[in-house]
Amino acid sequence: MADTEFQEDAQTVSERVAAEALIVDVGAFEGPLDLLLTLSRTQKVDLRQISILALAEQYLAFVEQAKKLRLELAADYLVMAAWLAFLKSRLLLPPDPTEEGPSGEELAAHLAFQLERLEAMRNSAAKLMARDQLGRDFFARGVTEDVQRVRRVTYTATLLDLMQGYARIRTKDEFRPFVMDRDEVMTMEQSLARMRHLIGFAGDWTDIASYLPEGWDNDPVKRRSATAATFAASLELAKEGKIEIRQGETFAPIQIRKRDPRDDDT
Amino acid sequence: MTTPENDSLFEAPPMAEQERMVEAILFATAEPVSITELMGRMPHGCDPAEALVHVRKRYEGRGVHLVKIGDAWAFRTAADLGFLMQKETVETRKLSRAAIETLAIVAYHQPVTRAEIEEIRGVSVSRGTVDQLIEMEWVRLGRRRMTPGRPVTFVVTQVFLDHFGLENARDLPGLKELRSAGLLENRPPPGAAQLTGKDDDDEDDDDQVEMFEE
Amino acid sequence: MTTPENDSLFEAPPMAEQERMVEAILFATAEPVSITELMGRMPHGCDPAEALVHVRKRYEGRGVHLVKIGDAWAFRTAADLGFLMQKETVETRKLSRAAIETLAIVAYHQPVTRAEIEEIRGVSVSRGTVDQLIEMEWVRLGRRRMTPGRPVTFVVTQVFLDHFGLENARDLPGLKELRSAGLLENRPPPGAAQLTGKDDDDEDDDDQVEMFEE
Repeated sequence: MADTEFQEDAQTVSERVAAEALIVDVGAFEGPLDLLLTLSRTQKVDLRQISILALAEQYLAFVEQAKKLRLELAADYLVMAAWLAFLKSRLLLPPDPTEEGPSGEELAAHLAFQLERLEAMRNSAAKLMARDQLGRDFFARGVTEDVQRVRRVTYTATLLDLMQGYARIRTKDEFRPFVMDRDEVMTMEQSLARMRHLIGFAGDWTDIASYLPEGWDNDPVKRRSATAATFAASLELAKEGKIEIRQGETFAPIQIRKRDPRDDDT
Repeated sequence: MTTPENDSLFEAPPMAEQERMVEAILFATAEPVSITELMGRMPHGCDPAEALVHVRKRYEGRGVHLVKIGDAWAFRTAADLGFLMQKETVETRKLSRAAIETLAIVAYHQPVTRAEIEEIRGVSVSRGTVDQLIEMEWVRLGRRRMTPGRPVTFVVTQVFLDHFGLENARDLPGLKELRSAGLLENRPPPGAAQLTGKDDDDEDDDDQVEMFEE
Repeated sequence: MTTPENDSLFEAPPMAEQERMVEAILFATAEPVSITELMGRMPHGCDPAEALVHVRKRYEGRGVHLVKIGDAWAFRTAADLGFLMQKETVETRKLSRAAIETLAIVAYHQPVTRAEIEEIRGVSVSRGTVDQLIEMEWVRLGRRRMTPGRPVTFVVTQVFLDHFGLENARDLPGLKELRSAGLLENRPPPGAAQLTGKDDDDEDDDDQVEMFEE
């Protein structure tokens, strides 16, 4: 089919020269759409008024020429040629009402849109690259100062820490007679007795974990027993109205503080 | 707990002082600084947004300008003085034509899928092209498109805006004209020809595979 | 060869323009720039020395200053705004065991000399530990002891009493009360003696090291 079309070609000399130049450069095109856009420029009209029919013919002529010169064209160039030949027949033949699918005009309009859009993007890309650029036309600060991260540490301690610390020192040399310890069990009574004394010094909210006797907070078994006993003792003391208990949320630390007797008056 | 109370005991510094602070912070860094970060570094109660307005005015017509880049601010030398700066000029990697076009398409059509870029350019986009733009931090991944295959989209970054002296992607040259000419629309081909239809599907799949690999 | 001649055909830019140039160059250059270099970079006929005088004046009292470093010039953050170049994070830590013990001894035995603290603790007290407590304003210097050498004594402060909710250091529970409160019964059980004993020592050592590091 392409043969017959090529016969009736009415190319001017200059167009033929241009076509040959295109052929030589075929490797420089980024696919059929790029080639079509280049071909359309030879029409020297606004892309919106371009003749798609003429463009199709130019393209088919180009492919024919390439074949004659035994140039290997990539498959997508041939696919486009087939599609343009189909489009051309659609555009030339009177519309067949029984035929399905888009009309030749619709297909041509879309191709024209694609070409216009590609050209618009190329122009935009050029405009973008022509803008003033950072590091070429305008510049950032040459010397930058690092933001120093300063860590300020504040230290805290509770009264309990203080008392335990003091007790630790004062009992360093004390002799402790051997007694039968139920080593790993702490009873609620023991805890209660201990807490009754301690609570007098705890005016502020304190995690009940800090009431665990020293030596009971490392071993998991002992810690569990001591925690349970301390908690039970706390409940007991709360019941007696000696302390208040609070917990921020589920599994949050449980805190207690001495209930101020003056609160009862209010 | 008590910090906010303590802080509010101090009044915010006078605006002239806040201007000086904004100046100092922005002078100290090459990267744009967001208002949120300014707020975090300036004393409690400061209004960096207002201070920036004053500072911007102060530097109008000077050798360095205060420019807005997205949500952030930076000092940049005036573009007309670039000729003085040959020494500072950084050689940017030469971008291929494909990369430049892809960049423009992402900027003007964002968020845009790989399939859409290919549709516009009429050729497949090599992996390396997009990778290069992402590596330069000019392009990043946007949200997935809510269409079949949920393809990823690409958008331009703050670094891109900064590089091209744009306050906003809306300030891209000629954007309005392109939009009113309908050239930023994503028009499906009439009748959605079998050929292109098939291609689209393949491309979407490619995107998915890529995403899983990453 | 011909360049100087060509240049001299043009008049030097107005001083305001030269100021802008100086501003831009000093802003964008990493190192301080000498007048000679400015001269070389600015158009022929410029007087950077004069421009610098103007620019310096313009930035007086601003957030950044023009400063002279040797023979060269640079913009630098105003000294009073240096704090903006820092991001402060506050971290609360438990006082080290050595510090707590020292503090307890001061509280229970005040006024107390360093020698006495060491005698009670059984280990030497590092300078850092006491300094830390003084810095926290929990401990201060008391009167000198009227003994040979007139050693200084340490006492606890009002800040200390406030922090621990005490009216008076005498309110601290006595040894007897501590014992009945169960605070003194925590001798390690005989079987575990070596183990915990060793741990104790280690902790003390650690404390010491910690203090020196800080």
